Amino acid sequence: MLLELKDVSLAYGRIVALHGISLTVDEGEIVALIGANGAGKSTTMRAVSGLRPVLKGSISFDGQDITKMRADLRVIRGVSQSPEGRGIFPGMSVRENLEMGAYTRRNRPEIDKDLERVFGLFPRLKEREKQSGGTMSGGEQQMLAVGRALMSRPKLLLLDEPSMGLAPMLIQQIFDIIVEINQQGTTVLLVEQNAQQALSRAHRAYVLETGRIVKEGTGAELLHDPAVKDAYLGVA
Amino acid sequence: MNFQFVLDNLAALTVTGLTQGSIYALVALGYTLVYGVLRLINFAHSEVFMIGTFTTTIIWAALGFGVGAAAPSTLGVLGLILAAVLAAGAASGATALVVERVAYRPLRKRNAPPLIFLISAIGASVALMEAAGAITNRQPRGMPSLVFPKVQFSIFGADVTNLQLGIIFSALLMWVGLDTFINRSRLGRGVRAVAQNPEVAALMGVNKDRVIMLIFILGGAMAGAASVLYDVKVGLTTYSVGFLIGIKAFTAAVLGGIGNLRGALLGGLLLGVVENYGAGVFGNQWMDVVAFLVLVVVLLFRPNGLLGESLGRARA
Amino acid sequence: MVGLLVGAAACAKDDDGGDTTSASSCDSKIAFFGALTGGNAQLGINIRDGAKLAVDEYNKANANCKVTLVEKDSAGDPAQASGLATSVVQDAKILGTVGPAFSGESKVANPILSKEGVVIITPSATNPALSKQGDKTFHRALGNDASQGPGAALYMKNVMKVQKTYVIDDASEYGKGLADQVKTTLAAGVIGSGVVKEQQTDFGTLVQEINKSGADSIFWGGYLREAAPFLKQFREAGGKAKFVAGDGVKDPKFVEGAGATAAEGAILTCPCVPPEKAGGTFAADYKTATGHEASTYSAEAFDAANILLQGIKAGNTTREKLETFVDGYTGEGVTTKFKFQADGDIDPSAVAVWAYTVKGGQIVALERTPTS
Amino acid sequence: MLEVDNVTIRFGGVVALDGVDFVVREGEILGLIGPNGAGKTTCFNAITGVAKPTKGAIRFNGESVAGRKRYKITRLGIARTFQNIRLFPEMTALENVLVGADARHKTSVVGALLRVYRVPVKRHELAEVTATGGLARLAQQARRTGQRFFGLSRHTLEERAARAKATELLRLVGIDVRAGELARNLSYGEQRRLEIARALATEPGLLCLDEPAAGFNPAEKEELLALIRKIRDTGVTVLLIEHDMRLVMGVTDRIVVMEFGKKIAEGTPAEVRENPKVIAAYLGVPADAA
Amino acid sequence: MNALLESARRADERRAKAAIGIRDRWSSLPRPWRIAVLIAFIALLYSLPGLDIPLITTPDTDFTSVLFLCAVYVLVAVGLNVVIGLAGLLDLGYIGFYAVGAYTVAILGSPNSPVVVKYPWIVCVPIAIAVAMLSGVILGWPTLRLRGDYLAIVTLGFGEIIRVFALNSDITNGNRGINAVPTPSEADWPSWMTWFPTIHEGRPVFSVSSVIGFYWLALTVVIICMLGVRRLERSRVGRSWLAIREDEEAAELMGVPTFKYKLWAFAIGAALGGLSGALFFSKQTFINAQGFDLFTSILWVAAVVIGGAGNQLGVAVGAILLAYLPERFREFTDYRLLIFGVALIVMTIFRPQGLLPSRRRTVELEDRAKEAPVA
Repeated sequence: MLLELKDVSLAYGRIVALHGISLTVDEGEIVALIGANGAGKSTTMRAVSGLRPVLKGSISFDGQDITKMRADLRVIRGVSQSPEGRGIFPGMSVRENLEMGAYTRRNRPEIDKDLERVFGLFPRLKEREKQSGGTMSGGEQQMLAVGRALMSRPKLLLLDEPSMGLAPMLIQQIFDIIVEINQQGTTVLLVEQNAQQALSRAHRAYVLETGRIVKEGTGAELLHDPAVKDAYLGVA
Repeated sequence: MNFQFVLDNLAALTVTGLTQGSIYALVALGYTLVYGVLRLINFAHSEVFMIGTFTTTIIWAALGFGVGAAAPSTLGVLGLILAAVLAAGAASGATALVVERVAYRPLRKRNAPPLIFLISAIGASVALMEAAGAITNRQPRGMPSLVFPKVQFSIFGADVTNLQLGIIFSALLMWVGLDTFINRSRLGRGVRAVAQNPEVAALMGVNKDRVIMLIFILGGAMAGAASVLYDVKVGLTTYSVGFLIGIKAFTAAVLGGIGNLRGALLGGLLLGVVENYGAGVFGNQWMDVVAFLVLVVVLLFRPNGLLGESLGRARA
Repeated sequence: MVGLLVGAAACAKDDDGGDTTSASSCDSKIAFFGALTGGNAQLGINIRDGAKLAVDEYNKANANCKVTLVEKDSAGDPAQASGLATSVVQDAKILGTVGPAFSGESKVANPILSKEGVVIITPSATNPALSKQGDKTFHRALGNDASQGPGAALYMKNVMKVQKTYVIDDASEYGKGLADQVKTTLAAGVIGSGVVKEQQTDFGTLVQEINKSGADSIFWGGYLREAAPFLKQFREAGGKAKFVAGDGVKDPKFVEGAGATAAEGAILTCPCVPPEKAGGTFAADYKTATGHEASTYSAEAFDAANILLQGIKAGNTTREKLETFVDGYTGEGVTTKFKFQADGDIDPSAVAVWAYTVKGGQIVALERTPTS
Repeated sequence: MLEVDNVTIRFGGVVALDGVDFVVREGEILGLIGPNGAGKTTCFNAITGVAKPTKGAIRFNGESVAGRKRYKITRLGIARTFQNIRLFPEMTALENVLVGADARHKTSVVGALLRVYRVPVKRHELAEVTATGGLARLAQQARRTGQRFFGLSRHTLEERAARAKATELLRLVGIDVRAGELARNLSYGEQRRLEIARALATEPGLLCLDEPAAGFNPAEKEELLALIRKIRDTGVTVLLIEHDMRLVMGVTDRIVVMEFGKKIAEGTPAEVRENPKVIAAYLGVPADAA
Repeated sequence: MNALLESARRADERRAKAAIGIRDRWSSLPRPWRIAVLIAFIALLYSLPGLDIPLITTPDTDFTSVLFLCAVYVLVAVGLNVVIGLAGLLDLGYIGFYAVGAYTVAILGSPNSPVVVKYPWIVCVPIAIAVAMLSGVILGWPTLRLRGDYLAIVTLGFGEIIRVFALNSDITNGNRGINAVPTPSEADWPSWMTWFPTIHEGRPVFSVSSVIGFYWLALTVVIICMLGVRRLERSRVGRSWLAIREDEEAAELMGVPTFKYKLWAFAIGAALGGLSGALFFSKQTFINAQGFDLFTSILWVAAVVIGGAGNQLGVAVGAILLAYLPERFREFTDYRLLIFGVALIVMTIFRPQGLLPSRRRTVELEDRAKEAPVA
């Protein structure tokens, strides 16, 4: 088991956003978290990457308890997140953004190799290497965010809404790349609003509602679950 | 009002202004770095500068060049200045770091609101200044005459001395060094990342605490270097020397666009020149008024300063 | 309820506030009023020690009827001065003050002291306006700035024989007043003038201008904080003109700040008498009593205290009587021959302006400046 | 009632809204849907004056919104809630609503300080404005006979009326028992409701709700549904951004669908549900269709 | 070390909670009781000069003068609290308004000012308040659009400009200053209180040597102003200020004319600052540019925040400490600012909410501390 959350609760101020979430991600999996806006998907991600202190419960990664570990140290352990809203550094060029992804690494040849790998996955980024991150279109920024997260050579890649704001063509593309990354050996935990896409690509998925996990199963099971259809498609 | 005087001496006033402005610019870098990353006016930075001015006198005295000592050879002078830059840079950097540790870090740990940081900063500033005042008995301290201004060349009728050249050149050199470090090195990239988006920077593996330590040390070292230039130029320091220069340097940082290294340089030089013109027109005693009025006017038309905010972001 | 408490308050004050005739002659006090702390403490300490010496000597001679010296530390801050003055007033045993030491605090404290008849003899506040405030108990044991200016100018003209003087002031009342008087006295000898600002540190432009003007001398109306860096920068830039300044610069810190080389030969005037030139055994006594050399204003403070003490000795143990005594006082002190005018200023003939110079890093007295 | 006329908004190089066109009719509930990042919230921002349209016009009851100060737009009669709750956390629930109610008040700063400007109170109003007991009741009795002469200060009158109104609104959204609690201490759901009450206190003609049901469980969503209907029934037109399809389909009269800053469809819920473009955009193309 | 700090902090938090408990009990008292206690407390304040309480009375300097200074500083703090505590605008140059008020009285009333017209004190003071208020509007109009930190530096500049102006302008007599600043005369004293001067040894109430009249005057003004500010606080005005402080954009979208209210806060703060300056220098009778330095201004801000910004009682306590402690412990004069600086740091670490915090801030700070990122 690569990642395990046990009974994790988390609050913003006095508002409890997660009520005891427990989930696991195995090595080599793509696991999706789906649910409505405000259900706690992104909050779960923030708990895993360490951006938010948890109130209760524990998180272990790769056999180690990381509940109280600082976010930057988790990156060194192999957790890398492409945050919600992409979080591109607007004042840095595309290349600098990618270099930021490799901030914790020192081995120059390896980094250069990974740069080539990312440019291979996203040829668009190669074209825009010198452009500043803030001036890129939404789709390009999304590619950059994913590429940047890959630059740290993560064991676990956290993707928060990778399809947000993308045209259907691009959504296809980005999910293809996610699968490709996964096949190259990176475990993926995915938060997605586009339930259809997410469930059809994921090995397993959890459904969140108001800070609780209400359902879990394989992607295919959930994709055909009438309750899920009802919640997401508005059709019973 | 004496516009004729300014027109007649425009070049001379510009050169003296640039000299003064170079020192402002170096001190402004410290404000800008800290503000860029922490959104915090480090009020105690003026005292970091003050510590540098005293360190310089101490190191010179320790090397046998107390007040009134005859200046050594040119090479010796350069050596003394270099030693002072190293010592003052280290002392100021260390002071800045102590301020960060004692006055700011505990508050950051508690996620205190900005106003509280400001009060703590004021406290640190007062404490440092008064401690220096108590130690020096509130008396000014002089230093040896090291550089004797000699006119090197004239430009548009302004005599430029070796002292002025040296100060402007050293300041530019320091600035280029810092700018290169921030924009080209890995650590510098980390600083910019934290400034632009601290959360995402953490997701990239940047240790925010270490970045904060780094910027306090860098800003402090710049103030230390500035304090040596100040000492060479003015030859006298007191415990309260930082207050006015600090306010001017902060004004310069805001003028150029706080959080912006290029802005600090531009703001510092511009402030130095403009207040010299203003002093020429209205009289010396109105110099500070001119400086502040320029700030207000600039902010009214460019609310984010001349070059805009944000560390390392080269946008208009 | 409020009224009742107030009544009590008023009664409490009665004990020491009202009439003073009943006070016996042997528990009189005089007060020192000035800075013992803060940035200007050194002058205040000089004055306090001078006054203390006088009181100690008096008490030794009159062991059966001692006078107490009360110390009121104003830190030189006018805002603190009013409360202190009020507390002086309320202690009916305090008949007179040595001080207030500085002009700023004097402007606040003198009206309060004077209104209740406390005799003021300042050994150091030289602002000419102080004697024009209408404070009837005010006396000044030395010349004011108005007497210093002509003294300095005459010294420049007649002794130093300078031809072309550049006059600089700092726009302060003290500095500008001094500079204006020098300008008036030197008249055509002034070839240029400039203004510096408080805490100015860079005098590049000014230095260039003076050097261009070909001045053979500079008169500085201002304080040492600006004078020291100015002179340093001026000498470093190769300026040769002689430097003359008033008592605002006469301090060892000026020499330290400017550097002994730069300061060498600078002429500093002061309406104060060099302690070592003071009459009698003052300088030696002071050294014995305090362990260090007498310095600026110590001798004046000694004289001021002595005038008050002589009055008390003569049985003038109320404020009114002491005031009458001091007003009519004529006598020789260690600094000069005292006689006060109606406005409290010392008689012009008694004003002693001295010229000092910097020699080998020390400020040494030269001579009394000419009076015409 | 509200016309959004060919509105385009650009931020730097990014086009957030691209020629959006729609109208909100008096008395209806209009749904605004689309995937995240489609420009719905930007649309709200344009309507309430937070974002300035690069091109196009927005008119409310025939009056152009452009160039008006934000608070004046509110006073025209447009109120909103926020996607990320933006209450005044250190103020009590009641105070939050009072801030909204103040939009309709006329007491000046001097008036609030001196409280001398007297407004004659009519007999039937007295009962309403002097809800507090004790001294006020005595004063009320004294005034019964001579209210024309004494009256109440405008401050007092408005303050009491506002309190009455605020309490009523809190009751409407169902959190009146929490009136004295600081907003930050309310639960998530209560905060969402408080935002609605605060917006209603400004007496809007048009209420813009930005994802009011985010984070709600089904039961809470049901209650919200009822609340929105109730609000509409009091005569307030509602513009609603929502993700929960069931909620949208259940409560709205018409729906506008957006994607990439463009309007891609408009119609009744039934029409929209059948629209293939909407299905593709909003529900996502099934992987196997590619 | 850390454990020690932690335990000290916890003990302090308990004390803070106890203080809040007292306040709760206080607000649950019946209204007549509260009024009675308040009146007794105010009577105590009025009679302080005569009580000569040991330990509290200042040994070296006149106690009534110190009380007067305290009252003036409280007035300053009340005004500054409107700007900082209520509206959330950081004003570092508040002393500028203080100076404007003081100089207006001096210039219009002193026989030694360069202006020819002479008005009695009672006329000068309202003019001084109006002029200070106007200066607040003039400063605020262009600058209140600026962001918080920029506002701080611009106000700092304003304070310095006023000082330099006072130092160099002819109308202020430059650094020479103006003496004989008018004081309230016996003629201003209501005739029905003629019994009053007789109890004070025949000295006029407002004479340089009898400070008690000034103290009572200042105290009365303070009480009136505090009540006035309280009225504003508890009206739509105070609510709007609070809303602006919390979330300016949301406030504006809820119909609050934010700029107008910020300007009002500035103007009211300026008026109170001007009034306190006028009061202080009426007693001082001499005014020059000394005493208007930025340093004092910054200390005032510190006192307000340390006392507990937003809570009138808190800021009053902060101001009193700032005025009283240096006078009481004169033996530490040389080190008092050093001690003050260290105290500021310690306070911000242990009591960021201030000595007497407003309840809102206490909760806010607790929650913020909980939300601090993982160490």
